[in-house]
Amino acid sequence: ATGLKGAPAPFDGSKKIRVALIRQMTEGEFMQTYRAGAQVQANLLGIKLIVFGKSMDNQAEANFVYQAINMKVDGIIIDHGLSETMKKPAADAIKAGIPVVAFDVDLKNPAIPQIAQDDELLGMLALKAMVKDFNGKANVGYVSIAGILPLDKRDKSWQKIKKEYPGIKEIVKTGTLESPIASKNADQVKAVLLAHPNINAFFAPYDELGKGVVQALREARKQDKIKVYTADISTQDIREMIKKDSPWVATAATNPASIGAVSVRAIALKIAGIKVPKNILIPPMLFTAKELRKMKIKNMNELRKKFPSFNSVDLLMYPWIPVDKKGLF
Amino acid sequence: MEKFVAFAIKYGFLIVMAGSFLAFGLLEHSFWSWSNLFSILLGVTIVGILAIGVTFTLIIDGFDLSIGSTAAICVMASSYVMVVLDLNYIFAILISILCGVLIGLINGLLIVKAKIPDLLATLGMMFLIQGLQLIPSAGMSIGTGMMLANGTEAKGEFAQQFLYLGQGRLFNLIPIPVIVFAVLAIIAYFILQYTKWGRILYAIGGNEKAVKLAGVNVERYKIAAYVISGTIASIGGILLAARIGRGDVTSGSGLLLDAVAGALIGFAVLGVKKPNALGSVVGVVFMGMLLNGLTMLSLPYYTQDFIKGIVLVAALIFTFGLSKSDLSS
Amino acid sequence: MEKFVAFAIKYGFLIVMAGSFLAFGLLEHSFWSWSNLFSILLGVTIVGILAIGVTFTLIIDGFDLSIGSTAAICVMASSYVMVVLDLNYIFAILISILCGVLIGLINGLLIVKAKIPDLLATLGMMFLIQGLQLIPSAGMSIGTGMMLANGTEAKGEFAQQFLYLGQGRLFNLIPIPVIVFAVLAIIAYFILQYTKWGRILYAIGGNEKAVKLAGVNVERYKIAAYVISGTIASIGGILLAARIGRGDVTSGSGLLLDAVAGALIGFAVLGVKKPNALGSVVGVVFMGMLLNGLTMLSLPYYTQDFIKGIVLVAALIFTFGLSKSDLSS
Amino acid sequence: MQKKPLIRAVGISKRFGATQALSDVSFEFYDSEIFSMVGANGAGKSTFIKILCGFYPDYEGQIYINDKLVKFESPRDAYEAGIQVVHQSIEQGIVQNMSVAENLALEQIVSPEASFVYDEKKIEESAIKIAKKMGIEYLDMKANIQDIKQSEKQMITIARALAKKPKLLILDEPTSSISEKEAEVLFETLYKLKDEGVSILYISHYLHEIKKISDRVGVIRDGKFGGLLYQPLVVSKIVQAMVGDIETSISSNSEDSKDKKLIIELKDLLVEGSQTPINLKIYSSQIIGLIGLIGAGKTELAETLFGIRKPLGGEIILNGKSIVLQNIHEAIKNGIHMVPENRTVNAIIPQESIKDNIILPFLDFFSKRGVLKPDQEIEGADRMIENMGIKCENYLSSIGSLSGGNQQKVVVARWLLMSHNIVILDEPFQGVDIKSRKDINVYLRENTRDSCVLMISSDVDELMDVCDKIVVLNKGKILGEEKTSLINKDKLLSLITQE
Ligand SMILES: Nc1ncnc2c1ncn2[C@@H]1O[C@H](COP(=O)(O)OP(=O)(O)OP(=O)(O)O)[C@@H](O)[C@H]1O
Ligand SMILES: Nc1ncnc2c1ncn2[C@@H]1O[C@H](COP(=O)(O)OP(=O)(O)OP(=O)(O)O)[C@@H](O)[C@H]1O
Ligand SMILES: [Mg+2]
Ligand SMILES: [Mg+2]
Repeated sequence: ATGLKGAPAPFDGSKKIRVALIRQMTEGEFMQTYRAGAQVQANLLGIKLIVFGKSMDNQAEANFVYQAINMKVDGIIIDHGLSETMKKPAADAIKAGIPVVAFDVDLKNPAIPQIAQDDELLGMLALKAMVKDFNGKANVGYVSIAGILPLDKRDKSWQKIKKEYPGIKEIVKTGTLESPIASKNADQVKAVLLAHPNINAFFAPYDELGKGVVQALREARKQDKIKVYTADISTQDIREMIKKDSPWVATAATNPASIGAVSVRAIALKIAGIKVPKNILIPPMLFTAKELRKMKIKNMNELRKKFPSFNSVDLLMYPWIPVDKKGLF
Repeated sequence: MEKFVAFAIKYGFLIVMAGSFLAFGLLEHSFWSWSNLFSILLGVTIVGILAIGVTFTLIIDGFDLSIGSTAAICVMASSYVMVVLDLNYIFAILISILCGVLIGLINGLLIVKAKIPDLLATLGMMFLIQGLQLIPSAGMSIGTGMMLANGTEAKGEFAQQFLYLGQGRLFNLIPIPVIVFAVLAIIAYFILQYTKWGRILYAIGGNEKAVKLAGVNVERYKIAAYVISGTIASIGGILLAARIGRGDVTSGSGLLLDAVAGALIGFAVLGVKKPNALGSVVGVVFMGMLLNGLTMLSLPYYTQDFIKGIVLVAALIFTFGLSKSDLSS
Repeated sequence: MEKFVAFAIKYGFLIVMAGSFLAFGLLEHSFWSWSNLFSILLGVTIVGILAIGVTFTLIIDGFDLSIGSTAAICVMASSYVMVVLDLNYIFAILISILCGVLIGLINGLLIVKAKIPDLLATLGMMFLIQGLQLIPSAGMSIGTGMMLANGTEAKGEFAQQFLYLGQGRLFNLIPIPVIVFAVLAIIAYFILQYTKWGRILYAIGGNEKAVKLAGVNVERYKIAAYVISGTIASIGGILLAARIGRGDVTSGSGLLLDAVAGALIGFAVLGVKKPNALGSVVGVVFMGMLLNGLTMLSLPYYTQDFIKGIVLVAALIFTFGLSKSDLSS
Repeated sequence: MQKKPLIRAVGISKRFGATQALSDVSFEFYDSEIFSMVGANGAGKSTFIKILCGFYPDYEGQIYINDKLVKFESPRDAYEAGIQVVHQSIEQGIVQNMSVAENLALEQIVSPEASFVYDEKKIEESAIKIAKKMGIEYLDMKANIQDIKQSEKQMITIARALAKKPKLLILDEPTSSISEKEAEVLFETLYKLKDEGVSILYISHYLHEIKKISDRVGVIRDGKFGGLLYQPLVVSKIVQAMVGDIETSISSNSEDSKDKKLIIELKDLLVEGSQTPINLKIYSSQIIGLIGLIGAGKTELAETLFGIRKPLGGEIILNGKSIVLQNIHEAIKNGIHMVPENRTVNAIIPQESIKDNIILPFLDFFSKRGVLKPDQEIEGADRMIENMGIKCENYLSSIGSLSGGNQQKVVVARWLLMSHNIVILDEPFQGVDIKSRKDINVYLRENTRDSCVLMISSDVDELMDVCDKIVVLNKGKILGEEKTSLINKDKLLSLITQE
């Protein structure tokens, strides 16, 4: 391989580098964009990225770590997972001399840098927007599922907000992960709407759930009466938000592509033997429909262009690490 | 007494259903509103359509495990045609139906010509299709603005007419998918109940050899049953695509079990104890109604599956447990 | 020629399997390493154990759709016992197995006494259990430190001995779950092949009435088959809990289809064309091997299902398509 | 000789929904006797023995063994008490997917005393021992049960019942699908068992068998006790007790076939598996009997005429035109109908109604652009129920709930429903009682004008009752044919059995 200019070994071309990306979930736009970002960064670094994943199969995820160890890859990125399940395999990988970085899963190992999107903040940003829009008084339908780590973290913000603003009331909680997620949730939300006509806002801290809420509101023709607050963003989400009559008013998000890229950079640094901070937190941003409409943003590309800070998370940048110049992140 | 038992067997399920209908409405009046009733119907259309398809294969004593993934691949195919290829929505519909027909045909040929047991053949196809649907878009969901392999953005859009299929309403009340569902259900009911084709399908399920010796080309009928199943599944897929408005890769996974459940519950309706179109429709509507009603009563989502199970088992005991006759010659 | 066909039918599947084994190893040498081979086995243990269970019900011409959720509820039950109730892990194991036995018993009674068709009865149970497992923890995953209803934190822990069942290794190489799997497989193989119980189960599958008329208490055997299936599923669940170390609510979802697929593929192994323990084991190992090998070759995850499907269908055509014997008279 | 009865069944009654299958029937069985039970189709014979062997635990009445009241909850209980049964339907007795040996030794395999570990060798040894009792030890013990002939399956079920010497042996129409030669083996075995003290309950519609082997005959009539008959037995008396008076002779159509039309001609027809070409002419209004031992190739000939098998050579000429049949559908279009042998496997669709079973091959006729015409269907079904004397509630009853003989009548009715050129009946009287047989024969005779009938059987008497002419088939070769009126039975039998 032709090495990178000024790069430390083994990125100087002395070796073909293979990195395993081991995932808990493979589906959904967030996951796909994360992967795309990781892939682009890996290509730029000359890393062969091997993606392991079987949708929502925790024990398979643990197995994949061992498989990666067997393959003697140069580094492992663990993307989501249960910390109880993954901490031992991860420790075993470290023992086998393979560096590991983790995204959104706490592997409880000092040798493993933790990359995380700040889920609590993510939830908080969206909720703060709600509090502002409603002057601290809203009847909220909460659409979420317990037991999913990022959602549980976002739930903490919701509990905090409810305590802080007694005017914000949880009228009902619903939500399902059954697929097709959007339409299944739409069906539930429609039923909720009829039973609780006093709801005037929805908090759905995951965009797939949010899409379900929006679909329900449209089908129940209540899109002008109720506002929706979510987390995460994607081209499809933007297209919905900028519609004239969209009830979807705000979403808090990080750029999954950037996180993917940061994850790859982190593992590359570990492989090169360069110190990486223990905790790398990706800050989220709030996007409101009004803003998006005003700036004529129609898709992720334009979003990245017009919000450079969202576009490129300046973490773990080194002169020898090339980054994508087309503005993917 | 005997009459009572016969009555219970025949109407037991419907009585349970009517009872829940009453109970939900009394506890929550908006349950009975027209818009909610249509919302229940809308919620079950896709699953219901697939259940009709699977009924045809159950009747010939076969099984089609690939219906869910057939619907899913049609979601992807129609999105691909409209969004990536930027073709007219008519093509999207035609190509999707073609997919359904083709899959059904292959299933039929595998079962009839290669003599592979139905469960096995359709399971193989299920995996195959599940994989195939991901390939054109490299595992990504398909939506306008998505990044294509050549680096450009997909410019095609879901046609308004297409979306109308999933989201439109007649008289501002009756959702179009519900109409499609109803039409399909009536056609299926009519064919199975009042035509020679239906009679032959049932007879094949009872004793294939006897039907062969009555001069019927049994193979052709069996293949036809799978083609019908595939085609109906593709119609379900088209409606699903039109409802969610994008090529969501996760859309197919939950459909299979629910459709099969509906068709199986259908055995108990009117105590017929065999697969039948009316029963399948009632079965899925029943499940949809339970889900809707329980959500309205704010029962937590995690109790709903449980209640669904309890009611299902109770209805089954009613229908099957009471009738002790056992054909024996 | 005829001999060749007979050979192909008998060994076709195994040849395909050996071929893929060779191909993977040649393309990626580490595929053949001991640790990787055990990693493949480890990856399929849970599914494999469930496949053994479902084989018992398939043999009596029944079906158990509830195995996946039985395993899942055992994950939740053992976590609940250890984490929430803070009891000894022995109780966790006993209670889980009790769950499995009980579920199997109910299934058996529903089918034998209430005469509900197998698919229907176990489907109902599947929903019921899926719901039930969520109730004690109100839909939350169970892990140390979780918030309990009374506001305190759960203090129990997964016992080390319990975790060892899922994560330990013998001689630092052979994973404990693989040993459990192997032992169960051998016992099942022995019972089905070499004992009168096995003969009777097969005979019941061949002609229940004849066996009944021969003086066998068929009902008891049928119930036993479901109890065995449930019990084996609960063992799978215990291992799963020990592997993921947490009462994860999503853990059961993919198990059913994979286990059924394995058992069905087993029909093709050695051309026996009927459910058999050896075949089921080979079937799941085959699927695990494909997954492992294809990931090693960095085939994107979205092509893997496709390839799995293609290989499965090919193997089936081999086994069933070649044998043309069809008593035509 | 006031012996004490071994088994007494007192006041047995049983209902199936609206059908009172048995009411207040009592019989006594002594050891060392052959007790035959006769009754018309649907009289309740099979039901009676299913009660006796524990298959239906919910009945009214009492059963005493050696004066002790017993109540069987399952076939196992009856088996333990020494009651062994060979059921009417062979399919009920054999286990698919198992080998011949396993089927023979089934009871051994499943008995509680059986060794826990399955010993294939031992099972095979005892299977051969069991097979010897019925002289079928020549069978390949490892063969799959699906690959052997129907008659051999029947012999297996009988042999199995003899495996452990029973107190009471019940045989429900055991000879309906075996040949006379095999029946002889069976009777010899029964005599031997009788000498050893076994009580035998024998059910059959072959009254000459009944006459030959029975010590006493019990009659069931419409589910009720119909009397007892003692030696010496007279067939006409038995018939009288079973069904009342019936006409004994059926007028044969005029003898000469000069003014008759030739309907079907087989010209040098070479049937699969046979080397000898077959020549046969059948004229309008003729009923031709085809007789031969089991395995003579009768069914294969029938199947060739029905388009199931391709002839290897020769011609089938129908109404003067040579026809080539690609499939069954074409045969039916050409007015060739066939009642196949072995109704359970080949003909009945158990859950469906009598009407649907009868109409099945002619759905095109009973529908318009695919939509069925229910009125005509019902009319057709009712007509055939009436003509065939099918005992049922109505045309909606499922065929599976009928008695064996009545099921057979439905199957025959199916193929007589529509007009045809020729109807082939392959063993049409399996399990049909004597009266119904007469009824069907009369119907055939009256309705065979412009058409003809080819009736296949391995029983001479069945054919003599109605046929104008009997053709002997032996190993695929026609050895001779003779007008029924001129038949010399001995000569016929020697032709049939000639090696
Ligand atoms: N499982 C059943 N369900 C409903 N009706 C039944 C059932 N079994 C038998 N019957 C009815 O009970 C009556 C007696 O039937 P059974 O089989 O005992 O007659 P059979 O004397 O053995 O006649 P055959 O000589 O035709 O075998 C018939 O009217 C039959 O239709
Ligand atoms: N299923 C089968 N498997 C193997 N051989 C068969 C099978 N069926 C028929 N045969 C053979 O074909 C030959 C002709 O059989 P066929 O059934 O035509 O005889 P048949 O005269 O009709 O006898 P049956 O009275 O048993 O119906 C016999 O020698 C028999 O051994
Ligand atoms: Mg009978
Ligand atoms: Mg024959």
